[in-house]
Amino acid sequence: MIIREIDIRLPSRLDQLEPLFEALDFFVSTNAIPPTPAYRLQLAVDEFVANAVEHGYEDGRQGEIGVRVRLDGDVLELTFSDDGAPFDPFHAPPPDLTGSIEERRVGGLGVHLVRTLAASVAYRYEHGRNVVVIRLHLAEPTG
Amino acid sequence: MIIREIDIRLPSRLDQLEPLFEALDFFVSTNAIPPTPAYRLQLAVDEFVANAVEHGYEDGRQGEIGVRVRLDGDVLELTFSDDGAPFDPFHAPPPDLTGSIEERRVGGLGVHLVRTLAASVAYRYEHGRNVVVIRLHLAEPTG
Amino acid sequence: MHIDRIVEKDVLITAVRGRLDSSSSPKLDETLAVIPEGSAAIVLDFAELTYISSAGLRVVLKATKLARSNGLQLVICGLVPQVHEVFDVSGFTALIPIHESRASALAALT
Amino acid sequence: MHIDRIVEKDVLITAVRGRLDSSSSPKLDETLAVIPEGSAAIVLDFAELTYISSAGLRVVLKATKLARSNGLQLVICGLVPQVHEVFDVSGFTALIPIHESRASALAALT
Ligand SMILES: Nc1ncnc2c1ncn2[C@@H]1O[C@H](COP(=O)(O)OP(=O)(O)O)[C@@H](O)[C@H]1O
Ligand SMILES: Nc1ncnc2c1ncn2[C@@H]1O[C@H](COP(=O)(O)OP(=O)(O)O)[C@@H](O)[C@H]1O
Repeated sequence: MIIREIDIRLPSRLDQLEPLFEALDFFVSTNAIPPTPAYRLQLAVDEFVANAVEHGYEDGRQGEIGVRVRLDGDVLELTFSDDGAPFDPFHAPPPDLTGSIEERRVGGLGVHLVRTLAASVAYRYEHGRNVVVIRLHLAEPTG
Repeated sequence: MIIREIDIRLPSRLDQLEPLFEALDFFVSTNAIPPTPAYRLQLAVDEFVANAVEHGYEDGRQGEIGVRVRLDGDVLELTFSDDGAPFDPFHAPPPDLTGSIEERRVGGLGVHLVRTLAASVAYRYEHGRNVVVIRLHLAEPTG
Repeated sequence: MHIDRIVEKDVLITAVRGRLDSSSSPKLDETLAVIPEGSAAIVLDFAELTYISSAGLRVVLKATKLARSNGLQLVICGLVPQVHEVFDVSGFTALIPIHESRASALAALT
Repeated sequence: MHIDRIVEKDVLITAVRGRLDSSSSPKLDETLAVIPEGSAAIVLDFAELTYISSAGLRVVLKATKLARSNGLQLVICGLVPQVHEVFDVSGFTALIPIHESRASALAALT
């Protein structure tokens, strides 16, 4: 048996991360997702949901965030959506990772991590929602 | 947090009912589905998946069964699909429930139970699959 | 599912706990196929039955037919609301006497 | 997440178990803000760290900056493969010495 898809909605609050991770753990263990893509899945959810909660609703509104995970053969497709302020996370250039400890800016790594570890990323604004689609490979492409 | 949708695929074997029910229990408890619709959900899954496994693959093929549950406001929508022999479960007349104990036929109640307890039922054959859609009310309609 | 059999005077009580579905009902079917010599009536105590599917109803109907054909009364007691609904919808409540509790079932049989 | 602090000679070891994410990293941040008098070097033992997000990396970078500005060396040991990958991708492995085990970290510091 596999769970092909799970589609979750949550209010834009950080205390929702715990039940969210419980549901994703259930998905991961039922589908026997290997450790590396399971880690990347968690990381992507962590970074994008936390960003939406922390930066998307500066007006103090309570928003609604969507997290959809779909298993499609060898690919895990994550779709994040939120009704916060329009923001394309892939527009800004990647952070500067060179330079000494003293020169490194603290922060600004979340989007970079996920983008680098994903097979593909995409952003669109649709029906008043930010929609981010991230695809992860289940198996490391060889070669 | 709510799980809006969970979409499951399983091989056509009865030993798959246990993990299937575990996943549905997770859906039910996360979404705090009340006892009566939770019971009807279980019953529908039980009857339709068991029927597909027991009657749908008389040729001995291993089939693939789909179970999708979607929470849509006040409605729980279940979609069952299988690639077994085409069969419309709602075509046959309902069983005769009158008559004495001696006259009652043993069996033939599964489809009747689900049809009676559902808000609506529908069948279609599509892309080589039987598709049954069952809608359950979360709250008992008053009056 | 867990099955307990108790004999009280000449009444055979079968108490079932848990889920009665396609995977567990064959076990109850076997148990109910045997009616010990000297039994005058049968009580199915379903107070702790949390779930029954059509596979379970089939076993109940078979047992009821068997009891009747042996000249015994069979009654049921203690249905939780959702199980009661399934009995209603399948027309069983019109065929088999349903009691609130084991005590009231036993009282009605004597 | 669970934090243990051990002092071995003049090396301050901070061992972190569990998940280091946005909800748990403030606690590590507080712990690492205090460097006891007399410490000569700092080891972050992450052998039992199963998960780190950018919030955790932020705390690690802050602690490294603090150590350097106090003239102390800070090294890390025991990264599981997935955590190691996150360190690689964020460029941290080029900035902070990473050791296989606590023993090799301590050996390198003395
Ligand atoms: N959903 C969002 N809405 C508005 N701004 C965002 C959103 N997500 C990220 N940002 C902006 O992009 C920056 C970089 O995000 P990120 O790479 O996750 O790093 P961090 O959150 O650690 O600063 C954030 O500091 C924030 O200014
Ligand atoms: N998926 C299916 N494919 C073929 N035949 C089916 C299927 N589902 C049900 N049937 C037929 O419909 C009958 C009635 O089904 P049901 O109401 O569930 O009662 P039961 O399975 O207890 O006989 C079955 O006996 C079987 O002949």
